[in-house]
Amino acid sequence: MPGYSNRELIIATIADLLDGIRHVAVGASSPMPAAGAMLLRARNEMAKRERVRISILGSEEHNFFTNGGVELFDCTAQGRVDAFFLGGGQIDGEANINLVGTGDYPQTEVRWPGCFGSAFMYYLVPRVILFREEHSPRVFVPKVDYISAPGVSDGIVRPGGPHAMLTGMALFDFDKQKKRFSLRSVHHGYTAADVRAATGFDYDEPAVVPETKAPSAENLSILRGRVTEELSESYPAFADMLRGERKEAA
Amino acid sequence: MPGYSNRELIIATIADLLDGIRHVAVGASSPMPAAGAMLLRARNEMAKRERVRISILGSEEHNFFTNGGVELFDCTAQGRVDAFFLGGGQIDGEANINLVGTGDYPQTEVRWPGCFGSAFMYYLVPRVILFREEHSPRVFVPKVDYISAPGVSDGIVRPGGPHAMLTGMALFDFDKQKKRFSLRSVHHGYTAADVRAATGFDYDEPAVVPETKAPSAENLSILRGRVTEELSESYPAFADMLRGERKEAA
Amino acid sequence: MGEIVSLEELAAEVAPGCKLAVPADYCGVAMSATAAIIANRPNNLHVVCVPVTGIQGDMLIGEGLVGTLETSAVTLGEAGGAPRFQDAVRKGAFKLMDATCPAVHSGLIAAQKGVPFLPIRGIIGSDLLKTRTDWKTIQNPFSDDEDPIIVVPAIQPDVAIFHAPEADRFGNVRIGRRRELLTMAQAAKATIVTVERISEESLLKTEDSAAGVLPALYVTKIAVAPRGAWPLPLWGEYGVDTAEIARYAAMARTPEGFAAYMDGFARRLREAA
Amino acid sequence: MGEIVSLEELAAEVAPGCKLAVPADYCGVAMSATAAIIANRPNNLHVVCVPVTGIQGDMLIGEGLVGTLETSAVTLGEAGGAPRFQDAVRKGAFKLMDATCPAVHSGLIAAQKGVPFLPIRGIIGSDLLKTRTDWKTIQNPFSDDEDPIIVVPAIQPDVAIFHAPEADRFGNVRIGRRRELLTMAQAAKATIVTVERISEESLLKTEDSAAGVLPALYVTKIAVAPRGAWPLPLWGEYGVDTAEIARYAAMARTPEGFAAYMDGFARRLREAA
Repeated sequence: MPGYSNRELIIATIADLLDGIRHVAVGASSPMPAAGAMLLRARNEMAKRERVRISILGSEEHNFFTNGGVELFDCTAQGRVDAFFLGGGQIDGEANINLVGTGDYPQTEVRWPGCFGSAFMYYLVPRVILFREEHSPRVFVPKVDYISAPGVSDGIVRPGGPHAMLTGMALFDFDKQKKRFSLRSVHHGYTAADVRAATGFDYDEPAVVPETKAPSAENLSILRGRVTEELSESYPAFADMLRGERKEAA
Repeated sequence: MPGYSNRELIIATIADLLDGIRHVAVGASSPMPAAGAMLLRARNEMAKRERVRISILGSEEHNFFTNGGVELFDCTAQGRVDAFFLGGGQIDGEANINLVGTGDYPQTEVRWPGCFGSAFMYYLVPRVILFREEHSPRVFVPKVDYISAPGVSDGIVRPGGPHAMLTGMALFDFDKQKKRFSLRSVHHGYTAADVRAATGFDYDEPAVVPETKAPSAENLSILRGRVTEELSESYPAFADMLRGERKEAA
Repeated sequence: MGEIVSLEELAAEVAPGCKLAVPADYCGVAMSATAAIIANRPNNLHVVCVPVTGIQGDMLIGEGLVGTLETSAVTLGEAGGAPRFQDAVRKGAFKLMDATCPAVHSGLIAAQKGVPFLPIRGIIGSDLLKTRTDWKTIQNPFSDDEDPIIVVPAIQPDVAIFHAPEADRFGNVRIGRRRELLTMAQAAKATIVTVERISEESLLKTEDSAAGVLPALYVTKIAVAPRGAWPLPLWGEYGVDTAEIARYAAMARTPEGFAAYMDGFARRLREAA
Repeated sequence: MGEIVSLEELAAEVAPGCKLAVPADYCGVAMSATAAIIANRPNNLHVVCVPVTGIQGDMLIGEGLVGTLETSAVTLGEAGGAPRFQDAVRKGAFKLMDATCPAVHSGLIAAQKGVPFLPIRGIIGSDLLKTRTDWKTIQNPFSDDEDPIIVVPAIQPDVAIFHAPEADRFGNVRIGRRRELLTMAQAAKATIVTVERISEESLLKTEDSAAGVLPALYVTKIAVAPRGAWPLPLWGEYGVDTAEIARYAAMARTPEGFAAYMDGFARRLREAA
């Protein structure tokens, strides 16, 4: 037992990936990104570092937008959103994401909700973190069936794009020039071979793959205290789950 | 004495020119157009005809816009503003208007405030009424020194334009095909020759020029009663002046 | 403008083939009115979701009333995918115009401003462009370098419909900070609104209250519908009925289950009110 | 963001050569801050009027601080023409970018939306186009027929400045229905605001109050300046001081009179507060 749960590791990793940002937007049904952002906010506050703003989309309480649904996109285009999270039913080795479905469009066999704002946010947010807990060949495919938004673009204005990819198993960097992921670290309990087997696309890998940095005692303490409290306002079920897993991990 | 003042005649004429509209926007410092619109609103109400909305721009009380200064223009482009008034330091025979100045632009000898929204409203409001009380060759020139907005346009989307021109002396129609004004009527106390002498551009004229229709007793009564009351909220000085002139006319 | 009518009279504004704009779940969805619309069976609707939809869109699809669906997503949120939508997509039951949220906003803003199009960044390289042939790529006229940019055409709905906490008797509607409702209404030819209640006092009375108001000028008809967004939430008033949405999600997995659900929907709406 | 500072520190944000956006007289003009800015003498300002200006613009011009003036009009309203503006125009004292109101709004909205331009109807055939060579005419990409339309470039001010009734201690500012203030602030790189007072309670606290708020995210610095719009009005708070504007209009007819007026202006501002 490492003394922390896989979810706690992911949350702490998200906080590290967000380090340095001032404003992050997260979806209303994205408790893990929200938790990571809250952890960063709390520890920055304690270290008297830059203030972190978190916009929880669709929330009434944690929403300081006042100009309707368009404000997130305007705010992003103004360069005022530093980080955002995107997932996908499928993600391929060039960081293309598919939020639409599998099979031949439009009569896709499996249909997901749709692109939402991905075909805009992915281009304009400087630090997009691809986040998908399920790490399987079903998700990480050689080539997505539908490109909701491409990982890289040539010849267009694109200040944003993929910064890193985080899954339940591993953390990847993305090289925009090479259009390739490279494995940065594997989470406690997994090996580089596990990751390779669960990933449907090819990627770079260092000779020795380190383990994903364990959350410090201080981070775990903030996460289990203040952040869990904060989370329970917007994500009560998730906060309870974290509390439960903590008991198991302990 | 005709039993009405020149201003009362103008106001009643404006009400007639607006007949049939549902929404008119008037400037905060345009009491005569506002008075004409209020007269129409009152008499439509009494006759149970269509409701007339009046937007007084810049007013806090008589302003039902809630989306800032852009709303007038958006509302107009949506086709929801039926009538608007424009004037000009100079107006020429092709209905071009100049709100900028005389002499060579940009270092104009006489400089007026500027175009305001004229270069938009003149194109998009179906019924623009050119209104200028002063009727002199200084205002009505052969060719304006600066076209803030042209009277007619070819080859562009232009649902709006000049509907009529009203001055302290006369009422003109405008023929968009011929790009020419034609004298419809002269106000009580003036002759067609007076108008010709005071106008710096050429225009058509019927063999017999009628006198501008006198306000009916009913219209005068509404104007002197309810409308003057309504006016005194937004234009107290003007309402007082009307009351004063009424005594003289009586 | 802003006439207060019955729910039935309001629903009659939605004619077959009309382009109908509906808001996202968090913005105030006119669910009571949706039941009244369904009763009229206007088919071949072109539903524009601003910018996404949930149970409302899924119901209209399940009832076979949707000819075209223009949306950035359809989802029941925590209750999962929208079953009638997924089934209809598989069957190719309607014309599907997948979009991305800011492009929907831009299309409506173009209509609001009376311009034929609005430019928007992003999108290039997305497969959206393969089917959204109504979106064009042009050269940025202000760049000397090659700088392609997407332009999306104006979206002018025939009818916009939503649910709000209150209207006043003059036809003004409180929309708070849900500014997309104002954009929708200004973009649309007609706007119909259901409300929890009618206020005798003008919502434009004070500067503070006026800030969150859609003026009557843009409102065609208003009907009172208490708890009119149920089972969806209404901001500042009541939360989502999670159990009811889950019940719908489970039942609507099959056409038969959907039919059974809809059979009692209007009745339960009245009970919930 | 939304830091509360002294009037002097706030005024220091306006550096020489900066593009400064100012609102129309009815929107809340930061007159106290204008005096503080003038004291710093930042020259060669590019003043963008949203969409027109009055005594504020005329003062900055009279002080010789304006290098470029982008506006749809300059007027003292009932007090007549703006004398320092008229004089400077005659002398060609600055670069004049005459505009028309909706084009200014569209330019700011383009910056707000992060797009390089916005299309706008009208304007074609106006002499504005002879000098506004930064406005271009393009073919409407959605029309098969010839359909020229104007596109105006984004206007991104370095600094936007206005006066409002209140801010809260979190940096949120009440703007009511003066939505152009939100557009200005979102379009600008920095936004500085003077207010009558600071509220201890968050303006975002209720849905009703939140509707009329510019969030702190877009606010750089705030200073308290009681009666900070004087002699101009502040919506919902106080009216215009007609006599004072008339006094300015009369005195500013000559450079000497203007200098005499300005000499005591900052002092009178403090007295009026």
